[in-house]
Amino acid sequence: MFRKILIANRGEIAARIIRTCREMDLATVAVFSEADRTALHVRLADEAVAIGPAPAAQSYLSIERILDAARSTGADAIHPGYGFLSENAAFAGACKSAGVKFIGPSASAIELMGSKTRARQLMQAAGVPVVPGTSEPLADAAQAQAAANEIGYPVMLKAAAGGGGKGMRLAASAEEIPAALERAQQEALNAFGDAAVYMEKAIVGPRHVEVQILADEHGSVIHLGERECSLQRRHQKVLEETPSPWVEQRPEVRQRLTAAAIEAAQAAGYSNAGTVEFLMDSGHNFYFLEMNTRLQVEHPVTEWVTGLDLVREQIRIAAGEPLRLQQSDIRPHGCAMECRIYAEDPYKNYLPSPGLISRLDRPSGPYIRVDSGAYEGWTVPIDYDPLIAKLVAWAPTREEAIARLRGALREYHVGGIKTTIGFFQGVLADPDFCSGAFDTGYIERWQRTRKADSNGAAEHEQAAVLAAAAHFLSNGRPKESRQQSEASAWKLAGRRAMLRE
Amino acid sequence: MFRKILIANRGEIAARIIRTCREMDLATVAVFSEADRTALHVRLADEAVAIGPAPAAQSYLSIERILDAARSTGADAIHPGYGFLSENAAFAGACKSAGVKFIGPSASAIELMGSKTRARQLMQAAGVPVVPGTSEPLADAAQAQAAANEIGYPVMLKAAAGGGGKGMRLAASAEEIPAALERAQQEALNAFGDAAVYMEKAIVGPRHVEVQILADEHGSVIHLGERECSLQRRHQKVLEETPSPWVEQRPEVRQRLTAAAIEAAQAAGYSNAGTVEFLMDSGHNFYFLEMNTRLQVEHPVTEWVTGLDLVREQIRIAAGEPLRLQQSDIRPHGCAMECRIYAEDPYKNYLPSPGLISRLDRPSGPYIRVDSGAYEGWTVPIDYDPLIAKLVAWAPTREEAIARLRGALREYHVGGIKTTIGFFQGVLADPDFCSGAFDTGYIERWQRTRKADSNGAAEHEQAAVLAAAAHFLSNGRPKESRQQSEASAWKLAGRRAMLRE
Amino acid sequence: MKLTVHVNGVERQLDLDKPSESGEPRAFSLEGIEGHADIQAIGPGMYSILLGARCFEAKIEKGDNGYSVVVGGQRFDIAVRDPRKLSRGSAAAAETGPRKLTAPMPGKVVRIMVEEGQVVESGQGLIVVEAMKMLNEIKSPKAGVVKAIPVKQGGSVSAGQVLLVVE
Amino acid sequence: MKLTVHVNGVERQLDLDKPSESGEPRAFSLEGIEGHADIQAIGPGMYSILLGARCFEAKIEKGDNGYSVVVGGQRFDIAVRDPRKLSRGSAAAAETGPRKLTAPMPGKVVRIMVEEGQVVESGQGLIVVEAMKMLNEIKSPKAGVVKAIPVKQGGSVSAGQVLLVVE
Repeated sequence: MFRKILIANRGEIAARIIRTCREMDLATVAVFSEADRTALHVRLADEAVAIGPAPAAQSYLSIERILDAARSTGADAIHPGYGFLSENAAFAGACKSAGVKFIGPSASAIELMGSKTRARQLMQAAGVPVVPGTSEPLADAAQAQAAANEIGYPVMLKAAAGGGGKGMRLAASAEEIPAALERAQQEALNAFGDAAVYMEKAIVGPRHVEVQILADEHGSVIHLGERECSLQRRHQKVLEETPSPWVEQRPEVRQRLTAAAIEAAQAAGYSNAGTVEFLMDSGHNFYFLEMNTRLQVEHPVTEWVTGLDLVREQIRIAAGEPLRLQQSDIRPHGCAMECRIYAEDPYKNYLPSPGLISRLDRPSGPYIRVDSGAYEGWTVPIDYDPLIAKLVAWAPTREEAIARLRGALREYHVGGIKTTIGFFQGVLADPDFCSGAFDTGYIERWQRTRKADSNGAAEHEQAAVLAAAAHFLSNGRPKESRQQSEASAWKLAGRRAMLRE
Repeated sequence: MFRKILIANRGEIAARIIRTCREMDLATVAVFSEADRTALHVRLADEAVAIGPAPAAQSYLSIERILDAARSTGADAIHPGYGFLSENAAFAGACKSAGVKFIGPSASAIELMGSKTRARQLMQAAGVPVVPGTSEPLADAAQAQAAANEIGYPVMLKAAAGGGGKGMRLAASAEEIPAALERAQQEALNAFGDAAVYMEKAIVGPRHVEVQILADEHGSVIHLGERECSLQRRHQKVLEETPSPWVEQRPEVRQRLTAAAIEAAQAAGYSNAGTVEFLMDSGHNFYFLEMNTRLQVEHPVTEWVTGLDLVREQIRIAAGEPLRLQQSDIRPHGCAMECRIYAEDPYKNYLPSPGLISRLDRPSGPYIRVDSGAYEGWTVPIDYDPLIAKLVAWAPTREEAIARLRGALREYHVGGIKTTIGFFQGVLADPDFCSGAFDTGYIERWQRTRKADSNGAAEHEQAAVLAAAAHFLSNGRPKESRQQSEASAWKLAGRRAMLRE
Repeated sequence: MKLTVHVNGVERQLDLDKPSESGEPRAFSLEGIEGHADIQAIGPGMYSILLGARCFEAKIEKGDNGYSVVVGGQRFDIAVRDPRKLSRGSAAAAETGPRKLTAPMPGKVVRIMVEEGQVVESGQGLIVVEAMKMLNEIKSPKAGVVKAIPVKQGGSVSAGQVLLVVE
Repeated sequence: MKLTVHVNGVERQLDLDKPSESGEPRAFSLEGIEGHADIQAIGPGMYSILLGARCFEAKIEKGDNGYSVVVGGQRFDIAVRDPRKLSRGSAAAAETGPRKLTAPMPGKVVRIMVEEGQVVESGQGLIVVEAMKMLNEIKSPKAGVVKAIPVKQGGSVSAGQVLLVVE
């Protein structure tokens, strides 16, 4: 087993990985950019090393600086989390050369799956169904239009190096191709340092279902069931659950789906934790979408129904241990559901809302879990992804899990910035969502057609008016709420003290 | 099913019950004393009714006021929580007369079990082993000394109406009897409004093991396994876990223990959730101690290994539904452990530490649960029990559960008051505790013999000195920490604003 | 205490008693509806309100034009004014004439798609600001001419900073 | 900046640089040990400290006689003094002479077991205060005579309030 693990990431996932390392009695090293000196993952780690300025390209994406940090602290393994360098084959290779274990699959498996086009070819060869599309990156708009004509509109443009919805654009006609391609390429370049974009046929009304797999370095592969991730906004998952209410009704589909995931992993010579993503159409036909060669944001829902700690399993596998579990040991129980809480304003078209968290009350209680990189008094930086927390609930049934999440959202309060907490309160009260009848287009439709919740609206308005009036009368400053003035008073005091010295 | 439930309690348990009601779509009514207007349970409820001044005897123990509150709000059921009126047969009877369902056993079952002496007689008749002792309350010190001579020292004096360690005193010799009796009677009177005290032989080196049972109103009884509650201070449980590491090694003991618990419940004509407490000696012989005819503080550990929501089960049973589960459906998995976080100063002999919570950072993450009635900015009142939160962790093994709790305690921060968080960090690092070799005397011994944790002490001291110096330099006020001055500034602003009006 | 309150743009007249020394519920009259409210501060900008037995909780933050108040998962934009005090030439400024487009959040200007003096249509994309890895296109609120672009491509902007003026 | 620090009663000499504008780690010298510390405030009384790569977190509260500082689950009583400023006749007052016994926490006086003028022994129970349903007996710190009992049975007391004077 390792002695000291460097976590090449930030935010909630870095905090979450540190928690498991601590439980395994492994020392931890955090790395941080100039924007993150006081971030939670730094607070939780045993050691921390500065790796450069705020822009990720100069810090969290710098292979050299991260390996320097590992060397200077004597870390013998690196956990890459998700995003950043987690699916960078060059990084995995550089770790190996530096004699530091990369906690994830081999560089060659990452490279294979990291190129979406090569992965498609591999899956086709292995008999795993894929969505029709181009196997090579698109050179320009003209070539893209030609390819789209062949495949048939609508088409989806996707970053070849990508994942997580970044660098994805839909084009419904030839006219839309040039703008969509430019945007996709620019986002792909910004997010992954690689502008290559390819094309796939857009499946109409698709569901996004994925399978979690675990593979050791001795050839054993098991799956941990599927996750339903169809609730997406701007091609970004916002809510995930397991089991999929859509697959749950069809045991024979689950059988074929999970078997395909294991075939995919085996074809790639895969080891460690990974996720095989599929699109599923209304006839329950599924198509390989991509394989994420790292821990997934939504791994907690799988953890809860299986009782596993996936980070612990990842570390054990990377240390060369064989899988402790056989497929027959995996007997998921109940339903787990996760809401991704973003620092975005749902009342203003989901504009990012970075800034000072002036107050934080997190829900807890029976079967509620919050994974977060935020704390009260911390300033959410503008430089990174706006995911500030994941709220997860478990229950014996989907209906009860939804009710639990609703209650937890009611108790969740983040002051100072805007978040998507209110958005989820709306979604989880929607009958279509509750019945499980949704696809990846659900949220956009729901946003257009939703009515304001008029339940108790008059009473709520009355209470809101009275509170606002009392607040106005008690501090006489309508333009600044008390908490903000307090926070600034505190900052001011700090600055004054520094000047005084 | 009911429509509206009144929760005749306060603190974490009232908040916890409200959460389940909310999930079941049942309206909730909180009751509150003058000390609790801004308590969390009031904030969470749909409705709230003031029931009198701070002293419990005039509010939370007032049957009349609570039934008035139920009538005025139209509540059709009352959940009593634990403590207060939860084991008061007169209250259960008064609810029945008022046509409001009491969520718990019948008044007669409460009465039977509520008198520890009558319960002992019943258990003896049913063949459940009991600790030798008096069957009647003790009249005076002379009678007590006579009884003790017969039983043999050491003896334990116990409140007949009691529970939870209040009104309990050990006497090792005849000389100690008068003082111990007086104290026990006074505490019994204060806590339960009944000074009656009886006597039992004190088992040397005992373990406290209890069995959770569920019984419906149609005669079915099942058990949900045992809980180990031997970690006690001043006869008050401070840490509970399931399974018991002591019973876990002896499946045949568990078999007999759980069978005895079911016999006890059946003998009492018991319905709803209940707990049968046993003392176990070093030879695994167990003795009936008492039956708690209500939800137990430590019920979350049983919930976590069974996947149940015990409050939901209680409500269903009270609504007349038959048990949904058979004994064979109960298959506990893994280990769950709970730390009771008290507002007490472990560095000052556990003196109560009520006051303003100036800062609250609660742990979360994989398999961590916090049930709490506290929030940042709330003032823990001096009038009630100092339990402010329960921290629970689950893991596949006891060893991992301990490691999880340790990590969570590290992330738990309550500012402004003192708590027992640091105490648990010490206990969970102790080899005897980790090996499961402890009895109810463990904590007192551990306190006497523990060495200061010297792990990294020099580094910690250096960091502490630097932080204190930086703090001193940044605000120049050694006598008042910044948070307290802020909090008072806030209060002051509020007061000033009120005067200004 | 008489107050003028705008709730999501609708004007309401409110009369709310001062807090009493003894903490009794405060009498109020809102658009003719009378009642008593027990309003307790439970934190900065956080209030617990009892209307009879009914419990509510309000969280108040500074909003664009007054307060943003959340009760029961619903958000209300509320402006409170003391009618005895001089109104400070409030709220809705002239919607005609030059329009300043401001940055909706802190970020980086990744692209300026127009030039000063250029004629633009309503809804036309003018400038792209990036924050938290999302590109946000700022569109023209009306047809007109770009009068000024006080920011540079690649520069950082803070929330509320003027990006562009369209007349 | 030279400071005198008492840690759990032991005096230490500390020299700590001012915070720099650029946020560089601050040089320090503690009892001859030199180093650099990056000390960042992360909340009221909460500090994140980097000593080289080693991370520490300190939580500071007002203590009985200075600060109560928790680092890594250990609590330290720390008093900091600027030696250039006049010492205010600090810390340990005369242990002889009259001793005031104060309430260790807010609560209610449920029983007074002695009278004014009564001779008491060291360790003898004098008064019982109840808080949170726990009875706490206050014992005499020394042999002597009860000089004053400024509280009444049944009365409420706040933390630090004088309950009894023994001389």
